[in-house]
Amino acid sequence: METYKPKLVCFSCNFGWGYLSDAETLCAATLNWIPVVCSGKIDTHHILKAFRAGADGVLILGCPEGHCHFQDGNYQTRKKVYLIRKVLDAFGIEPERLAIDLAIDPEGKKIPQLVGQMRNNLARLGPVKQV
Amino acid sequence: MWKTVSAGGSGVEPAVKQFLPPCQVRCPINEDIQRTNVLISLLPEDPELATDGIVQIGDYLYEKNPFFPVCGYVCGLCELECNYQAKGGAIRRRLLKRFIADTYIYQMEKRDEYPLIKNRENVAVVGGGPAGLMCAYDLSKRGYRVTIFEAADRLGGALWLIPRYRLPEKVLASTLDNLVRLVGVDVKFNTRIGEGKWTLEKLRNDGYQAVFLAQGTPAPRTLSFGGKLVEGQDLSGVMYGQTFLYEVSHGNIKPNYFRGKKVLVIGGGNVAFDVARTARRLAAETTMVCLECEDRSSRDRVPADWEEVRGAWEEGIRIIYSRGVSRIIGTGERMQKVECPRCLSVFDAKGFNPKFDMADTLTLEGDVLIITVGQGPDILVLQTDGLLNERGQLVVDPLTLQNQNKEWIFIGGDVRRIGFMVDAMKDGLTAADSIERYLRELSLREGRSRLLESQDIPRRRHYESEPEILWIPPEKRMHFRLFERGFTLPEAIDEAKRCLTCGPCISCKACVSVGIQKNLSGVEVNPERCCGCGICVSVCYYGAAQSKDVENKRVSVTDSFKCKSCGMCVVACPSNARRLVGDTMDQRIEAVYSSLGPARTMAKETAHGNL
Amino acid sequence: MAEKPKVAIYGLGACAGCDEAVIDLNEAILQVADAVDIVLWPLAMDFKYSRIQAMQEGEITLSILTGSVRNSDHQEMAELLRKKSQLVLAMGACACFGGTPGLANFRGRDDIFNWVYRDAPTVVNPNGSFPQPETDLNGRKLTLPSFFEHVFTLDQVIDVDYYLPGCPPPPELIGNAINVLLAGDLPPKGSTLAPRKAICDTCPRNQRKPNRMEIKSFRRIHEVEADPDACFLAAGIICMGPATRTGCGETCIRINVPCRGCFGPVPGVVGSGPKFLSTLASLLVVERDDEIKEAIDSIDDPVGYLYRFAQPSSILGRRNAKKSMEE
Amino acid sequence: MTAKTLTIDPITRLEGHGKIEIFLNDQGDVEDAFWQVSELRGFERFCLGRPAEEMTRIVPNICGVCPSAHHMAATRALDDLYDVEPTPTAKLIRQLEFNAFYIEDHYIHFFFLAAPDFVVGPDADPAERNILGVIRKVGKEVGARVIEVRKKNREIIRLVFSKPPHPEGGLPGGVSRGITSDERRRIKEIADYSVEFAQFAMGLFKDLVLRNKKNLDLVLSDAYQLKTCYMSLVDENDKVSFYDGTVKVIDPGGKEIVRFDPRDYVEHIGEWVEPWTYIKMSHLKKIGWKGLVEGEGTSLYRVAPLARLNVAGGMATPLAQKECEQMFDTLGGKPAHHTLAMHWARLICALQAAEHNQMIASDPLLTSKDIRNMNLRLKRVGVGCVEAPRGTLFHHYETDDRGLLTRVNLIVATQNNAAPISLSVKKAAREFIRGGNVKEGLLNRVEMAFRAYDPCLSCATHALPGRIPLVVNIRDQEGRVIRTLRRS
Repeated sequence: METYKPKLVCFSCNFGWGYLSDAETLCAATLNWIPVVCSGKIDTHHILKAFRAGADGVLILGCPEGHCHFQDGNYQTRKKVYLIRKVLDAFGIEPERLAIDLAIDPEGKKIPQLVGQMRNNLARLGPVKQV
Repeated sequence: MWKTVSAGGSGVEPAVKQFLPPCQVRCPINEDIQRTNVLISLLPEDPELATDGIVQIGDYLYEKNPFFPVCGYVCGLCELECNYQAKGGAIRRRLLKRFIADTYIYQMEKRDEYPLIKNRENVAVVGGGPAGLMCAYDLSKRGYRVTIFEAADRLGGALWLIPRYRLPEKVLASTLDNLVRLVGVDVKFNTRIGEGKWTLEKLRNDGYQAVFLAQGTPAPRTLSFGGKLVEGQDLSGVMYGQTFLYEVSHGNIKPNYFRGKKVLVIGGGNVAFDVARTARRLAAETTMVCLECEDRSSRDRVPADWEEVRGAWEEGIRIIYSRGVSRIIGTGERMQKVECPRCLSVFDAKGFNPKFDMADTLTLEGDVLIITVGQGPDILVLQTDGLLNERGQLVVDPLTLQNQNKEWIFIGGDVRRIGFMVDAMKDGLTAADSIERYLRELSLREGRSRLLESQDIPRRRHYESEPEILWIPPEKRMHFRLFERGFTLPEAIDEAKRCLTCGPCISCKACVSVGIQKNLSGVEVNPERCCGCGICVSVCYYGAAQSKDVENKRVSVTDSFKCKSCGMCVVACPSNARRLVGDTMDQRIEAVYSSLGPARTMAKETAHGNL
Repeated sequence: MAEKPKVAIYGLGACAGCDEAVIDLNEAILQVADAVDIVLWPLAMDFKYSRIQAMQEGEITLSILTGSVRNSDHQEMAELLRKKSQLVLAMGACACFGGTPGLANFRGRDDIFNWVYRDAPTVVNPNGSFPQPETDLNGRKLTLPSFFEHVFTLDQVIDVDYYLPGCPPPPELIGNAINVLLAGDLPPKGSTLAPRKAICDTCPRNQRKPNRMEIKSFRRIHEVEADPDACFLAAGIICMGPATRTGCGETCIRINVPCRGCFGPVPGVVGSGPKFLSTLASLLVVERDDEIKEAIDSIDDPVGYLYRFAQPSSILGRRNAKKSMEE
Repeated sequence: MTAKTLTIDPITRLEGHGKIEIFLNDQGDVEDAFWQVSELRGFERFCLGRPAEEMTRIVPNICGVCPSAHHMAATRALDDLYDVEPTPTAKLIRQLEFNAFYIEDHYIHFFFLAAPDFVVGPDADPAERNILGVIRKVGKEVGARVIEVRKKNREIIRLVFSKPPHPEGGLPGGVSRGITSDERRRIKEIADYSVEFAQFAMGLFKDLVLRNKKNLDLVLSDAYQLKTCYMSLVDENDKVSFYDGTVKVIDPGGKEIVRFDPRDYVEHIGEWVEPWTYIKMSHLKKIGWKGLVEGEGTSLYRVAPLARLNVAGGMATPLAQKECEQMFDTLGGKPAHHTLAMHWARLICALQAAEHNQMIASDPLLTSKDIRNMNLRLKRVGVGCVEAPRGTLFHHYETDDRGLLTRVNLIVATQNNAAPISLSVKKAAREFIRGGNVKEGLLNRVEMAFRAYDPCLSCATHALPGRIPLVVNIRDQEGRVIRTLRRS
């Protein structure tokens, strides 16, 4: 049997994650990686469309609370994540398929790690069930 | 790898009206504070890896401000206007700059001279202080051949009066030396213009086609009371602050010089505090008499920086507020005591016009009295050269700094108006620009008047308090080595992160330089879609999204000067009436999503909703 | 005299409220009846399916279809009318976005059946019977149309030319749509025949809205005595107005209840639900981090507000009708 | 006409929402007949998790024909759920709207659906048997007046509760909006107009039916009688009540079986499930499901206008009471089992509604600002019951401690009538089909019985809309369709 490989989309804030590393290197190390200027720019439909497009999970990496370059963009995203999880739940998608981590990692070394971890979690959940 | 992708500046064309962060508005030379703060905040935490970045930031700062290492020790003007001040303490920009400087001064010495082609006119600069040097620096980079005529045997002028415990000699000396070295300025020391053969006319005859006069204010102001000179200033034990500091800086005063002595310092400005704290370090029992009051919210407050005041009282200096000095009483040749009537108010509608309650007079005894109530220019020289009007005032156009009697003479720095170091530097820059315009026969005034407007503080939920001031405890700092510790790399990064980056992106572009985004985007409002719900206004942290009434309906607009393109309004707008122009996130998302493979039960995307 | 244009009005999975709205044209309905030949309108008049069946393709000038698609009957009727019509207008929230019944997509078919026919307190069902597509009664077969797992919008099943949203659309917009579509000077295909901006544009309360809205927590409509002049959202009462196309006449707001979004998204927004989720989250301001969850939880049942009328057309809710039906 | 010559219509399946299957035995006689409802939407389930107070804004979608009934039942259920008594003004405003809805609904039904049978005649060309035929016969101005009375009463609905096809604004303990004195004047005008119209309609009915022997015979004929129990809401004086009251049930002989608080409906009403239809068959639970049988001992009951008049001691308003007495005199006393008398009873109910609105319009409390009782106390279970135009309607909600729905049960007017309708169908089929021959009148007979009930299938299954497009399939013993009849 073919082993199930979960598809994970990872958004990360450039101001907190990997700004000291070469984007190409990081990109090669992290599949489906979408660096953004601020996690606050991630809109609800971006996340929902990821699931629509076949993602099994979405990981958002933002700056630590209070350290947003744009004041409170990470906080905005955190609120959205709470709400979107409720929406996902209603659609039969496990809320934990949407994760958010607010920390700082200038080198971006943790990005592939966190992605790997979450992919393992997703593998345990299995593919998204149809509603 | 830390790198600034584009070496270029923040690239703001001087506009008639411009928004800037308040710190940059306050800074006379409008240093790119926000940009460099952001760059510092993005430094790697590993000191070795950070060095490159620090040097790049230093190079960047140096371009505009070759004095920045000195500023990093002595100038915190920008902090006075920092929006953060009211919310937990100003960003310690001075220390951030000092942090860069502490690494950069070594780099500075290694730098090659600018490859400048000096094929333009000769220009003479009189006075090698901040104003003169700045003018020389700027003109040299523009290709003029500049000669500085310095009366003393070293450059720097009044900068040398700054006590060493605030500004190490190494930093000052290196800054001065490298400045003239890097841009190739010729300096004639011990040359006092107006003395002997050195007249301004002679300079002109020698081929200097323009002269920038910035000889500073070498003459201390004498103490007066009620419009009359206070007698007894010639008594033994009475001296002037500038003279005192000059002697100290030249090493002419021995340690513990004042041991067992009571020193009275009159004055409430920064220089007075320098004097008092220097005296204290020379072991004096020091008392300050300030005309102004202690209440920092009052108009009559002490003009010195709060840090100076705090430093003084920490160091055991007694500060007596709201007292003038009406009499100096001596015993024989020696001064013995002063009489200090209570000052009721310093300013009135006309300006400086102190009122006293003579009935409430305090008598202070002392061995030494140091008068530090200001300084003035050497009027004699200016008079000789005919630069004054009949009332003895300099005739200078404040916009161009051109003398109105002799169009080839430009005057700036303290000699024109006493100010901070960086005010003098600004005059130097202004003069340089005027001189170029004059020599190129361009209009001296056109396009020079600029209105700078400060950005308001961005709204956010939490503001962090300022870091602890890193001062050595008073009992351990009674010497002339630095009493303030600089930031470590992690401290600098943290403090730089605290910066709210109030200013507009266009005057910063730090993120573009380091590749966090490829280009600045802008927010565009589609008036066809905007329903005026005002949600964008509610979520904008910068006051950029605004609503206005058009024909009794609300619509939203974006003030592009204030907008930081953070996209919060775009996300919050329920009508998709706002969009980021030039932003590539959506393309990236599109590309990633389409690479995910067959989409989950894709329904036909219908035209509905798009029309 | 030229032949009158033929018009069909037909409800699929609909409540007939849209038909009632057509009747609400009142006197004007008589003018419409004069100007057109209504070939099909089950609610108001007798009709002949066979007549529709016998028609040429495109013989009907305009078919106005209301309701969503929930079973095979709806699908077949929609397909038949599409074939016979030059223009199809999807009318009402159900046809345009799935409507309130689309909320059923959050629940499986079995869930509904189990409750309705087994678990509801009034059910008497000793035999454990459930309605069946085919029932054998002593060798005789009775059939029922099969109930799809999903509620579909009309345009997920057939090609739709124009849209007129609302629950129901106001009579004025219905009259206007009929006039526009029969006049021959057609708007671009895919157009929604309603104003293009959101409700705030026309809301009488918009001018009195505070410049900056900050919501500490949301309150439900029964918990507050809403100020009849003030913006609901600013008072922390969920109002879908900013995310909803206007044209309804703000009838709900005028009787002091907040908008629920029956006019669907404004042009350029796919799914007003997700978009408004971002809005609500953005407006919510709490001081302490640990209060965020509590504040978010003050939105009881976000899904019920955000997807009230549009689940089947939403990003995650929409399904490919053909594929789902095969399943 | 023999069965073998009939062809199968290929589009039969498209007949959406209700159909009738008649099976013949070897002799060509009716073996069995089934009325099937083919829709289901599942409101009870997808409302779960929603805040209870949102129900007033969701349930109107059950049916666009009688949305006000569902809206009002939901509002009353919320009162109960939050244990709150609406303010007197709120109650007046709600009743005002509900009466306005009664008026427009009953008249639309009468003139569009019932009148053609009596005016144009049951045997006339179906193409003529519609409102246009009626207008041709009685004059254009009648059509205009019908439109007018509907328009005016829907104006009241719009004023109070937003869109008539989707009312909003009912809140636990009150309503969202009050009435101004300017509006009261307009309401008064409309109420006056409605009473006047009601009397005009009553006169028209008498001209058409009572003074026309053929029609009267039709109403009184045995074929249109069905002996069932009856259920309705009555007020404390045992009078017909629309907005609230006690549920009263009588047996076919007119004897009171039970009178119960609507909150106890579960004890009294059972819903029987058959695999061949989506509609459930309501019956009296305590008697038990006896199948589709009429007469003594049946557990089947009927609701709607005639049931109201049968059950109640009388009408709540004077003019309506007079008409009610006249009706029972004509029909030979209470209870009347004449299905076609539903129309008459309907006009009497509309008259009561109009009279009641006249009173409300003059009530000083109508314009009070006291429209909400905010003293809410969530008790987690609430039952709302109103007497909807098509019969007694129950909404039953249960919630968690935040007031989010955990259980929803709805008993809808037409559902109450489902078994009697099936019975009527079977009865008609048996009478009209003999030896494989289908008499021409079958469809009319079935149709007229149907129309009398004014069944609303979207309500009944919380499913699909409107009045029933009727299809009758007649099948032979092999189950092959030998004939399809439809209203066309």
